[in-house]
Amino acid sequence: MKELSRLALVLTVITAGAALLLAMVESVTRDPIAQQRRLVTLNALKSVLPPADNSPDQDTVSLVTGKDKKGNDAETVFYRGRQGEDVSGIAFTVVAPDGYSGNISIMVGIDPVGHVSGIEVLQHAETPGLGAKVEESWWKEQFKGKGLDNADWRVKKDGGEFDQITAATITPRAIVGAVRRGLEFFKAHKAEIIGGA
Amino acid sequence: MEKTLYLSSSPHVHEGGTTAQAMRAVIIALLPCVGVWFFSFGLQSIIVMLLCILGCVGSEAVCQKMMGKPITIADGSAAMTGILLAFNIPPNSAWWMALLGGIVAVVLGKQVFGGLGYNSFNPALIGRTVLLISFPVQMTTWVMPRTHEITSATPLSEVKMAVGLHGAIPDELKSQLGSVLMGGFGGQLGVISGFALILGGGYLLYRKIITWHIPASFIGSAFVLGTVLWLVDSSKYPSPVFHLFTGGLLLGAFFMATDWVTTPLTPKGMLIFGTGCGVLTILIRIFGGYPEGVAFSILLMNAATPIIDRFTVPKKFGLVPEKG
Amino acid sequence: MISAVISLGGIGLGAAVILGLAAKKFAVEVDPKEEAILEVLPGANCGACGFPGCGGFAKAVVAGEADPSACSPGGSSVTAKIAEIMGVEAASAEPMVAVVNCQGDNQKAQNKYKYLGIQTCASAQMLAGGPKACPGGCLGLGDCMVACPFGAIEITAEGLAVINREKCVGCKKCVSACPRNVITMVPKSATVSVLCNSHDKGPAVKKYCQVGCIGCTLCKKTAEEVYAIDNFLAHVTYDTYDHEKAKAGMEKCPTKCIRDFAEGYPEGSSFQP
Amino acid sequence: MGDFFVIVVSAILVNNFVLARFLGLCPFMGVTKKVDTAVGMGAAVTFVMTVAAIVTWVIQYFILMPFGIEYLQTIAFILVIASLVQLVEMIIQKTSPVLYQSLGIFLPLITTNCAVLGLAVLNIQIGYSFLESILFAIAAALGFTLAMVLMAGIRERVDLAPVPKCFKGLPIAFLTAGLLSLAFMGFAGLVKG
Amino acid sequence: MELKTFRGGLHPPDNKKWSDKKAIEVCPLAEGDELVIHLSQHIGAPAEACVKKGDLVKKGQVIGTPKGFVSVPIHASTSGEVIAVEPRIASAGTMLPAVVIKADGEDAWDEGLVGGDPDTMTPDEIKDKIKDAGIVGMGGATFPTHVKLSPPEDKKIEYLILNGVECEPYLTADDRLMLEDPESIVEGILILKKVLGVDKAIIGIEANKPDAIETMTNACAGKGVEVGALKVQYPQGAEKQLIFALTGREVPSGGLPMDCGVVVQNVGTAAAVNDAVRKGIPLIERIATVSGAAIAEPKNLKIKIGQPLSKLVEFCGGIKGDLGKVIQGGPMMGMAAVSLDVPATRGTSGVLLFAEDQVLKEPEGPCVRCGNCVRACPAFIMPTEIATMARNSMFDEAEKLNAMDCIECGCCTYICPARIPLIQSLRQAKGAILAKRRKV
Amino acid sequence: MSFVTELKRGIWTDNAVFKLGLGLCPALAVTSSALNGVGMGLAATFVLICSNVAVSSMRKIIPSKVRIPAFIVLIATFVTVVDLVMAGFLPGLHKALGIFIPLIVVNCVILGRAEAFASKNPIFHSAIDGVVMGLGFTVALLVLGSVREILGNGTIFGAGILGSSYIPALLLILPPGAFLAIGFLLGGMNKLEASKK
Ligand SMILES: Cc1cc2nc3c(=O)[nH]c(=O)nc-3n(C[C@H](O)[C@H](O)[C@H](O)COP(=O)(O)O)c2cc1C
Ligand SMILES: Cc1cc2nc3c(=O)[nH]c(=O)nc-3n(C[C@H](O)[C@H](O)[C@H](O)COP(=O)(O)O)c2cc1C
Ligand SMILES: Cc1cc2nc3c(=O)[nH]c(=O)nc-3n(C[C@H](O)[C@H](O)[C@H](O)COP(=O)(O)O)c2cc1C
Ligand SMILES: Cc1cc2nc3c(=O)[nH]c(=O)nc-3n(C[C@H](O)[C@H](O)[C@H](O)CO)c2cc1C
Ligand code: SF4
Ligand code: SF4
Ligand code: SF4
Ligand code: SF4
Ligand code: FES
Repeated sequence: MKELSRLALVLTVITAGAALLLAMVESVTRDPIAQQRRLVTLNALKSVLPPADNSPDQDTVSLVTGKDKKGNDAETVFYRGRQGEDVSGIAFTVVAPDGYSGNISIMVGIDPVGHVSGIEVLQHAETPGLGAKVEESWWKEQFKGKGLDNADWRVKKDGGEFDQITAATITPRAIVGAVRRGLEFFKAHKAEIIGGA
Repeated sequence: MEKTLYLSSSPHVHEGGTTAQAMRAVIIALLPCVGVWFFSFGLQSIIVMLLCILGCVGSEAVCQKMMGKPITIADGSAAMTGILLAFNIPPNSAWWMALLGGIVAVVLGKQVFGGLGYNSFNPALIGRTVLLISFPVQMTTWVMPRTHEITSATPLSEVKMAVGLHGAIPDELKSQLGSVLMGGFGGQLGVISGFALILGGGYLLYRKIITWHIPASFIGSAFVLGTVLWLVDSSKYPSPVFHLFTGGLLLGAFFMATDWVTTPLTPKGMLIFGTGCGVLTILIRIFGGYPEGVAFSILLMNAATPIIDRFTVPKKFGLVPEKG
Repeated sequence: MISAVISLGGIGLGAAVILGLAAKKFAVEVDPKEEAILEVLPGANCGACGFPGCGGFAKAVVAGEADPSACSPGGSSVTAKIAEIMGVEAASAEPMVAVVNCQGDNQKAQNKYKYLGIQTCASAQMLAGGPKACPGGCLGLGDCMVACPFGAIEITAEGLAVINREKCVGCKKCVSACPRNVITMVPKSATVSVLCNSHDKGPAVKKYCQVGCIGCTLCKKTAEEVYAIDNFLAHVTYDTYDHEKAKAGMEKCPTKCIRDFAEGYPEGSSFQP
Repeated sequence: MGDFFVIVVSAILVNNFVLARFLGLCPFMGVTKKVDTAVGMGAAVTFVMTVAAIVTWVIQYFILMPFGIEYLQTIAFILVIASLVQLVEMIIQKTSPVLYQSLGIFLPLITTNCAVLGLAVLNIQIGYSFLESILFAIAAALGFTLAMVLMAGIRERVDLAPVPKCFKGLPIAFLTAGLLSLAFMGFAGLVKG
Repeated sequence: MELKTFRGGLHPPDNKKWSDKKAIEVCPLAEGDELVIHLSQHIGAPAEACVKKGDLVKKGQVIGTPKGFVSVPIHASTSGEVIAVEPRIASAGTMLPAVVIKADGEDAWDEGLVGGDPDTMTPDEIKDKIKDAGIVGMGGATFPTHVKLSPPEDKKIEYLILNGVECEPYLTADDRLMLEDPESIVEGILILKKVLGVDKAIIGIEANKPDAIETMTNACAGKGVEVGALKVQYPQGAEKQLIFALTGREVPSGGLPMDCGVVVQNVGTAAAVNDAVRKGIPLIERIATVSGAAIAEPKNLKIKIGQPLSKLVEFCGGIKGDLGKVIQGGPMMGMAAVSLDVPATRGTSGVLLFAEDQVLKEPEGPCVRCGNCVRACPAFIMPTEIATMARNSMFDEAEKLNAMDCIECGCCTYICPARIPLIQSLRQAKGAILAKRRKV
Repeated sequence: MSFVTELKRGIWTDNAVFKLGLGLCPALAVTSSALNGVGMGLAATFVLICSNVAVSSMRKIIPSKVRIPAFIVLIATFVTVVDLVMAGFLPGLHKALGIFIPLIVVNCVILGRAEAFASKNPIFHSAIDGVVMGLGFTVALLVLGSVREILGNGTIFGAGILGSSYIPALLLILPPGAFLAIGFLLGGMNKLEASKK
């Protein structure tokens, strides 16, 4: 019995000590991490939105945009950039489910007219050197200024006007499609997105 | 004094064949295909083929020299790897790709494992696959037969793309697919090459260098699975005949899935092997990321070969079931 | 912070109690040697040794199935400790080396037939007792060379096995590998040996070998303490070895089948004394 | 149903733990010298992975999340897995020597196998439900076993081949694994997962 | 008609045309010729010499007495003087105990040899006669026949199969015997049937010997003995394969023919049994084919046990061209001899002289896993895998792969394009496994 | 025990990855670029040093029955520290190394050294051992990462060096390439060593 209690004591002390230490470290890093997380979003927002003088991540509205796989409503957060009181741009995340390997999530920025002001690829598992080239800026640039009214939302190979990436057409095709669906949703719910508080 | 005699273990007679003879016979069987290849893609394709052979034979000689083993390039197995590799890469490949492919095939595919007879994977297909994955752009850019126009639209990729885009094979493509048999697509020779391959395969069967088990089960299972899918939804899945005459299926079935070294020993094992190849080929072609699945399916079954051999050890003679 | 400490501490406590109790309840008898080896092993359970975990390796070592140096994370220090536990070979007083008792290479000895087949001594031996006309001579196909874990054996260009006395550690692997029993173990310091393994009578030996022992007994007559003749074959009696006397006997040998390795290895060998 | 199918095919073939995700390489290299050992190891891994998936899922959602101490995930998981494995080993050793011979002896190897911890972490990261987690665990373990068995089959042959001296041992094992992984690339894109 | 056969095997060119039309001739023996008669010419314990140097012996006199049940006596093949009892070179190339007789040229029979009437003898009396005459299997294995004829009580024998297949290329000794002396064979069969108490007897003959099939069919008419024609396929004459082809029965792995109710005897054995029982003649002569590209005139000979091969060769016109190899037995299973000085034994069914250019010198290459050997193996084992294991001294694995079931027919080696001497490895494996089993 | 000979041992003679074949998962998984390799190497080195010191200082009080759980807890603690700190201050690297940071816990190198060395040696020696073994691990990852990045992407630490005419062999940065690269590296090293002798 004595041995057992020694075991228990040692292990408990070690784990508790570890927990204590970690709790302390965590408390130190908690803010920087949150900061970093926010920074990621902020940076993405900044690069896709037209200039704004507010903090778009604090001016949001959430709408139901679809269903998740269990059939519950899935919400999307819409970030609003403002210049003064006016909404200068809207940013939100769209997910392309048909990438080469897995979902691709893209932050799309739209000006109030419905033209893209920029996109940012947030997360993907595409092949480095192939599909992953969509992260390159020349590719993302081509979305700027395009809207449902002034562009053919297909890759060139399929007859549209977006450059594909040689030998990796699937990825661009998926992204172009996802952005287009985002634009369509925006068009249909523009009032709620811009107006809602 | 009386002459010293030779002594060896029985038997004292031999059927007469050698490994090198068999390799030469396979090369002969490939000649009709080489002819079709030259006729369709011109001199360039033959230069690419020679570069592949150079890469293979040269690196075999260098490796053997480095390891201090006897140089056995005369047995023709490296040359054959080169020829088969050439059929597996675009006929307009850059010189360095052909050469590199040959080197990879023989060094990585064969010599590091100890040379002829010890590799587990088909060397030519290792060469092809390494190139395909390394240089997907170049490896999927083919030329049209005879016109030598550059295209990336091989029939298989065309179908795959169309299905990806529209969820079905569009009608206009479907009608074009008829011309597949005539070789109307990029990188694709249609029935002429099919005929040449069957001729070569027939010769190998006749010479008893290969047995029917692998080609038959490979082609048969691909055909059956292709038919089933086609019957389920012919708008999405191409016809089984299309499957047989496109890509490398016949080449694979007769010449690559039958490579002695990398396939099972027993007839039963060969049937399993061939069936696995056929099924995987169709699955990869239809559901996978690559338009063509022959190479991968053969490599995957190569990987399974030791296990297949293990579970298809023949039942020894005289294992009568105990009565009662 | 409190919750962190309590939860994790709780998990730790639980783990310790359960393990402690289980260890008692499910205690199993283990070989103390195994336990001791387990104690010195790194315990990384990485599988690098090819056994399922350190426990598996320890068991295999005790059972003699594993090479004690197979644990790569442990390195040489662990190997040494294992050897200690296993009590491997308390270094013998006199180091032994292996000697091939034959000098009859393809030049000097006759073959009774030309051998075709698997190029190993064991295989050749199966066919009419091997191609060498001499029933005891080295076949030179190198089974011993393959068996020697220390690379101490070479086969000369004329097909004779020669053992390097510096590299040989006396493990006897070659002795059991040789199908002709032509390799024997001798004290390393005794450098003179009779390099013949034929018990045939003189005239017979002469017919098939230029350097065979013909059983003439001259060596024995010269140095009785060091040489003995057994069935027409001389050999050195190592328990009474005396270098000078051995050399004297060696000088007398008419066929030069006695050799002093301190002076040189058999002809054709690349080894230097 | 469709989702389950995707999880299974993905974990076994497309994103094979060893060949595509690089998890569990140490035992993959160490215990694939014989097919029989590989099978035993595979069975043991399957068992442990399943149990570990269950336990860690519970810990994550019933202890770590409620208290907001997700940052202790690593330490909590590994502690639980290590103790669990040790416990199971002791029980099997005592109760069923036969099972221990065929399975138990592999257990210690599994503690320090990153496949198990990786699985637990992935389960949480991907956000699988309880059932999905279990399925994923089983499928991933089967994929692991498949890779091990194929590898062992090839290695039994390679061990007897005249491999160039400098490639003997670990190097040729890596090259074999590379070619196996190359062949598995054929499954790429089979399902998105 | 579909000819009966077994699964596996192959069909090497039979090369029988050199000698199959040659009637059997007696190989002469002159005064002063030395006969070296080995004391171990059969499977089982060697006999013990019962004569000594200087003794005078008569033809047919016992010179070696059997030791144990699985052993047979050895007889003098001619009359003359015993000039040595010492180890002499045997066909295996090693020195074995032998009795050396210098022929007196009279070839006088030992008077004491008497025959009997099998119809009035009991089976046990017949068996004693067979044993006393030193009858062993003439098909190559030289297993004592009286042992085969004494199955344990619980084994019911239903078939007697006569092996007239002679599937080895070149050899025509059994063929000639069936053509020239069918009566002795049939009489011998009837004696064997009586001893075994069976009523079914079949003679198996390959279809490439139509004359023999016809002759035997005529000779057997009305005697309750059938003749079964068999496909030309090597090794049709291997007893397990023969039993399968003729009866559809499989001898259990590791078992004996009697385990499935069959006894197999060579046709020559049957003839020898007839001579032994009816006339009391011991096994001192046999029929052997001398053939091959390096012999001047191929022949079928009646030889005396103990005659050196060189005598046979001399009688066949001597060596022609460049001699490379001498084989005792057929080219598939026979043993290469170290020289022509070795004596003929009870197992010498043929002597083949191969020219230098017939010797297989192609070096072996690595196995290319073509599977030919696996498909050809009539025992349904995997020769290449077992050989690989054997070469790496993994004999336990070889045993698991059924190495012990190899009948050493040589098909695998005959067909291997890489020229690997598989059978050598298989023998090594079998040897090692047996040694291990004996130890346990 | 001179530091230089120790260093040589860690980097060459007893290199964890190349010679001992340990810690393979991270070594192969994260070395698609040189930078990731170094990052992982340093992270592991940090953990290795800390855990060696901690284990060494507690070696007398930990009962053998809970030896492994206790060591693992110690290691996990430092791993979590690294994880948190990296997330807070090096978000890019944190993202690239992904799941392999928590997996440092089960890196056989670390546990192996803890068991084989630190649990039997005084603190200072253990610390040195941690440094050299960690550096060896880092060097291995750097080499592997560089080879793969140069050949597979035409760059080193992100900077293009092979010129634009070089067509990178994608295979090298994909999973099979990792196995093949280390296989050939090991073969080459063996050859080098053999020829030196
Ligand atoms: C290893 C590998 C990874 C791939 N990754 C991607 C990818 O990330 N994105 C993509 O769109 N296609 C990827 N592909 C798919 C092929 O390149 C495919 O041929 C292509 O998507 C369609 O061809 P295309 O772009 O020429 O029309 C990958 C292929 C390989 C060989
Ligand atoms: C050790 C041994 C024991 C045998 N015992 C018997 C036996 O009891 N009864 C029998 O009919 N044959 C027996 N045989 C003979 C075999 O059935 C067979 O005829 C003999 O081995 C020759 O066959 P082969 O030429 O096909 O190799 C025995 C053979 C051996 C080697
Ligand atoms: C491969 C092989 C081929 C054989 N071929 C013959 C043959 O052609 N004729 C024959 O009489 N025995 C042949 N035998 C021997 C038989 O198996 C068997 O031993 C013999 O027929 C038994 O009769 P015996 O004891 O009278 O010799 C062969 C054996 C083997 C293993
Ligand atoms: C029927 C047959 C098919 C062959 N197929 C191939 C092949 O597909 N690829 C290849 O590299 N070598 C092939 N070879 C050649 C040779 O067997 C191959 O290079 C070995 O794998 C090398 O060990 C073939 C040989 C034969 C006899
Ligand atoms: S095998 Fe052993 S005894 Fe023989 S030479 Fe080598 S080290 Fe010496
Ligand atoms: S000493 Fe023995 S094993 Fe070595 S080569 Fe000579 S015969 Fe062969
Ligand atoms: S026949 Fe020869 S080459 Fe073919 S599998 Fe058998 S051993 Fe190998
Ligand atoms: S393994 Fe034996 S039985 Fe089979 S073919 Fe070869 S020699 Fe004949
Ligand atoms: S690092 Fe060893 S199993 Fe992953």
